[in-house]
Amino acid sequence: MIKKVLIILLFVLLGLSLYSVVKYNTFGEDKTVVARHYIDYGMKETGSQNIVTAVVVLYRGFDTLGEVTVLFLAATALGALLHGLRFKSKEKEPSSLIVSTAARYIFPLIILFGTYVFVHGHLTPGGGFPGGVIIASAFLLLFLAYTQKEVSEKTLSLTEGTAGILYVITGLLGLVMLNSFLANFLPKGIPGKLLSAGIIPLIYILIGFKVGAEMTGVLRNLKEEEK
Amino acid sequence: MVNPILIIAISLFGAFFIALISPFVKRTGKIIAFLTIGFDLYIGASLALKSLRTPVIAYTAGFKPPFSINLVVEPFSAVFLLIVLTIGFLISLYYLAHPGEEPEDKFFTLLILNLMGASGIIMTGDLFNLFVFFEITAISSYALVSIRKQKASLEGGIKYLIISSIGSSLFLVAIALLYGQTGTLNIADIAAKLPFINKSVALVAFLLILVAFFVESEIFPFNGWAPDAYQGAGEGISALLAGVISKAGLYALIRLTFTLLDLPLRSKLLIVFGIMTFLIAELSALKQKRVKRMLAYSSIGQMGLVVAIFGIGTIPALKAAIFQGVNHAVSKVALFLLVGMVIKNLGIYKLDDYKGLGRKNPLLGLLFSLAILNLLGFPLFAGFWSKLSILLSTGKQGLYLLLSLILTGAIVEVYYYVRFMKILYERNEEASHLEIHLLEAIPIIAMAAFIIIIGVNPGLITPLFEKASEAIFMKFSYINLVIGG
Amino acid sequence: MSSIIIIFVSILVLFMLGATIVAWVTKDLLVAVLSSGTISLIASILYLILQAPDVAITEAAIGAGLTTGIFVYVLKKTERFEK
Amino acid sequence: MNGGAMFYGAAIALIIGGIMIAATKRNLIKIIIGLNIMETGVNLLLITTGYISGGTAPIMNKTWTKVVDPIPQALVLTAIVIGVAVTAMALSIVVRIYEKNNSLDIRKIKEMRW
Repeated sequence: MIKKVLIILLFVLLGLSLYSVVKYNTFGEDKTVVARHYIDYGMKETGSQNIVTAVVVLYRGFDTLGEVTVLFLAATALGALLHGLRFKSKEKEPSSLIVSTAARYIFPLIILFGTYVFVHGHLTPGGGFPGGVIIASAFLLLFLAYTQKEVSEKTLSLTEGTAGILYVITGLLGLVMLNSFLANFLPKGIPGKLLSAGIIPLIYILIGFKVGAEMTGVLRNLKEEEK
Repeated sequence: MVNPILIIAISLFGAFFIALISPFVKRTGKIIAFLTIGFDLYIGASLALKSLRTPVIAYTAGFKPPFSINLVVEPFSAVFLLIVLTIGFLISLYYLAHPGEEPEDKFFTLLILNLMGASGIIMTGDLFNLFVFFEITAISSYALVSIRKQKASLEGGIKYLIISSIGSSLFLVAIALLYGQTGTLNIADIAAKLPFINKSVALVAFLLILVAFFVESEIFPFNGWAPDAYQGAGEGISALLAGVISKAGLYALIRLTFTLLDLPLRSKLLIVFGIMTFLIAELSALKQKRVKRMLAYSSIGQMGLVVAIFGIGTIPALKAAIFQGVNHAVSKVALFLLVGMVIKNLGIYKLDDYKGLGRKNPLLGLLFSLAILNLLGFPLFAGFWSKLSILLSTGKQGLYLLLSLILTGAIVEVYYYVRFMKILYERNEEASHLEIHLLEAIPIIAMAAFIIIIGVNPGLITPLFEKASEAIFMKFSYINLVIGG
Repeated sequence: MSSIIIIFVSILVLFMLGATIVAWVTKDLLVAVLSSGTISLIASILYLILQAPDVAITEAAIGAGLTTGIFVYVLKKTERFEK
Repeated sequence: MNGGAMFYGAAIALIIGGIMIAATKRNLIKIIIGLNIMETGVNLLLITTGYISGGTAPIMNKTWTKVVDPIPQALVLTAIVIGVAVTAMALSIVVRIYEKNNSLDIRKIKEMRW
C-alpha cells in the first residue's frame, strides 16, 4: 500500500520536475556564469587543450578524487562480499583456438590503445576513466580466451594502492607548494603538446592505472567461480 | 596550519595503504583504521575549535570559489563533524577488542572511507561534491550493512541500495535544475542567486532534495530500508548508522533546506514528516520482539523528532534539535555497542532472553540503564536538558498540537524502554555471566561519562550549540563567508 | 541543428524507447541486459551529437561495455530467465 | 523546433521507464537494470542542459567560436563512473542473495517486505 502511494507521489514529483526542466531550462541557450570563465580562461590557466579535462582534473579535481574513491570502494566491497563464495562448479570449457589466437595478438593492441587514451586526455577526448576501462576490457578478453588465466591479486592490489597513494601525494604536494590541494604545481607548457598542462597528464596516468587495476579486479572476482 | 582537506587526504591515504599492504601482511586493517580515524578526529577537533573563532575555508586546485570546490567548517558543521568523528573513533576503538566482519582488511577500509564520506558531506561547500561524498558514504554503507552475508543483512543492504539510488538520482535532477537556472554549483553562490530565479523551479528542486535526504536521514515514508539494515548489520555498523550515517544525512538535509532553499513551505514539511516518523516508529518499536529491531525503530523515531524540531526554525528550537541529535547519537551508539557485546558473548537476540542480565552483570546493567535513561530524558542526565528545551521551544511558538504529539510519542518510548529495563533487572537464576573486555567497554564508559557530566553541568556544551544554531540560522553570513571573502 | 540530424536523432530515440520496452517486457534477463547496453550505446551517440565526445567515449566504454560485461558474468552465476 | 524536445523527451522517457521497471518488477536483476536505465536518463538530461546551439565540443583550437558548456560534461563523467560502481555493488549483493535463497524474486526472499 505504502509502496503504491509512494510511487504515485514520486511520479507526480518527477513529472513536475521534468516539466520545469523543459519549460525553464530552454534548449541550446547559453546560461552559464562559471562555464564562461572556464571557456575563456581555462586553456590559459591550466594549459590543457581539452577544457572538460581541465574541469575534471583541476577545477573540479576534488570530485574526481572522490570518483576514484567510489570505484575503489566498489572494487573493495565487491571483493568483500564475494569473499569465500563457492558455487557448484560448472563444466569448464576451453575456448576455441580462434578466440585464443586472436586474443594473443589483440591483447597488446588494446592495452596500447587504452594507454594512448589516458595519456592524451588533455589533448583529445578520453582520459583516465575510459582508458582504464579499455585496459580492463583487454583483460576481460584474456579471461574469456584462456579460462585458466589468472592475474594475481597481489599485482592488482599493489597497482591500485600505489596509484591511489601517489594521487593523494600529488594533491598534497599542491597543498605544500601552492597552499591548495590538487593545485597545479608543474609548469603548464605549451597547450597542445603532449608534455603540457602540468599535473593533468600525471593524474590521468595514475587514474588510468588505478581504474584499470580496479576494474580488472572486479571482473576477476566475478569470474572466480570454479575452484 | 590545519586544513580540512587533511581529513580527506589522511583517510584516503590510510585506505589505499591497507589495500597496498594487505596481500602481504594480513590483519593490519584494524590498527591502521584506528590510527587513521584517530588522526582524523584530532584534525577535526582542532578545526572545530578554530572555527568557533573564525570559520575555516579551504579551496582546492588553487582557484577561488565558485570556480573550484571549497570546504567550509563553520560552527554548525563543526558540531556535526565532531559528532561524526568522535562516534567513528569510539566505534573503531570498540573494534580493537571486538572481531571485525570478514574479510577484515576490506571491512576496515570500508569503515575509514565511510567516515571520510560523512565528514566530506559535512564540510563540502559544493553541491555536486556533496553528491559525490553522498555516494561514497552510501556505497560504503551498503557494503558495511551486507558484509555479514546473512539473509537479513543482504536484504537490508539491497533495499537500502535500491531506495537510496533512486534518491540520489532525484538529487542529480535537482542539481541539473539548479545549475540550469543559476549557472553555478557552489552552495553559497546558488543561495545568493536564488531570489532571482523562477520560484516554481526552486520549489521543485526543494522537493527533490527533500526526498533524497529523507532517504538518508530515515524519515517516513522513505525509511523502509532502515529497520532491516539496522537489524541485519553488525552491531558496530548499526551504531555507525545511528551515529554517523544518519547524522550526515541530517546535516545535508538541514544545510540545504536552510541555506539553499529558504522557502516558507520548509517548516511545515519538516514538522509534518518529522512528527509522522516519530509517532509511527515509536509505535512500531512497541511491538518488536528483537532488541536490535526495537532500537532501530527507536532510532528512526528520534531522527523524526530531531527533524521536526529543526523544522520549527527558531534559534532555541535549532539549539534543542542539535542537542537532542547529540544525545541520541551518544545513547544509541552506546546501546548498540552494548548489544553487540551481549551478542558476541551469549548469541542472544530476543528481548526475553535478556531476562536478569542486568542483575547478574552489574556493570552491563548500569551502562544499559544510563544510556536508556539519558534517551528518555531522565533528570540530571544530558537528555533531560535537551528534552526540556525541546518542550520549551515548542511551547514558546504556540505549537500545542505538536507539543502534545511529542509527548504522546515520548510516553510510548518511556513505556517500551522501561519494559526493557524491567526485563534486564528481573530475577533470573539462569542468567549468564558476561565477560566484558576493557577495551570494548572504554567507548561506552566514555559516553556514559559524557552523559553524566553534561547532565550535571549542561553549560559546558550549550554555548557550542548556541553558536551552531546561530550559524545555520543566519544564512547570509554563510553566503558572505564563502563568496564574499 | 539541421533537420537531417533531427530526423537521425528521432530514429535513435525511437530505438531507445523500443529497447526500454523490450527490457521491461522480456522474460529473458540476457535480452534485458543487452537492451540496457543498447540504450547506453545510443545515449553515447546522442552525447556525440550534443558535442560531448569525452562523455560519449566514457559512456561507450563504461555504460555499454563494462556494465554489460559485469551483468553477463552475474547472469552466468545466477539464472537467465525470470520466473 | 530545434531538436531540444527530442533530447529532453528521450531523457524523461528513460527516467520514467527506468523507475517503472525498478518499481514494478519482482526480479532483482530487472530492478537493477531499471536503475541503470534511469541513471542514463538523468545523465542525458544533464548533458542536454549544457548544450548550446551551434556550439562545438570544448576542445580548444584556433578556429573555435562558440563552445558548449563543459561543466555538465564533467559532472556526467563522474556520474557515469559512480553508476557503474553502484551497479557492481548491487550485483555482488544479488549474487549473494541468490546463493542464500536460490531465487532472484523479491517475493520469494523471506522477510523481504516492502
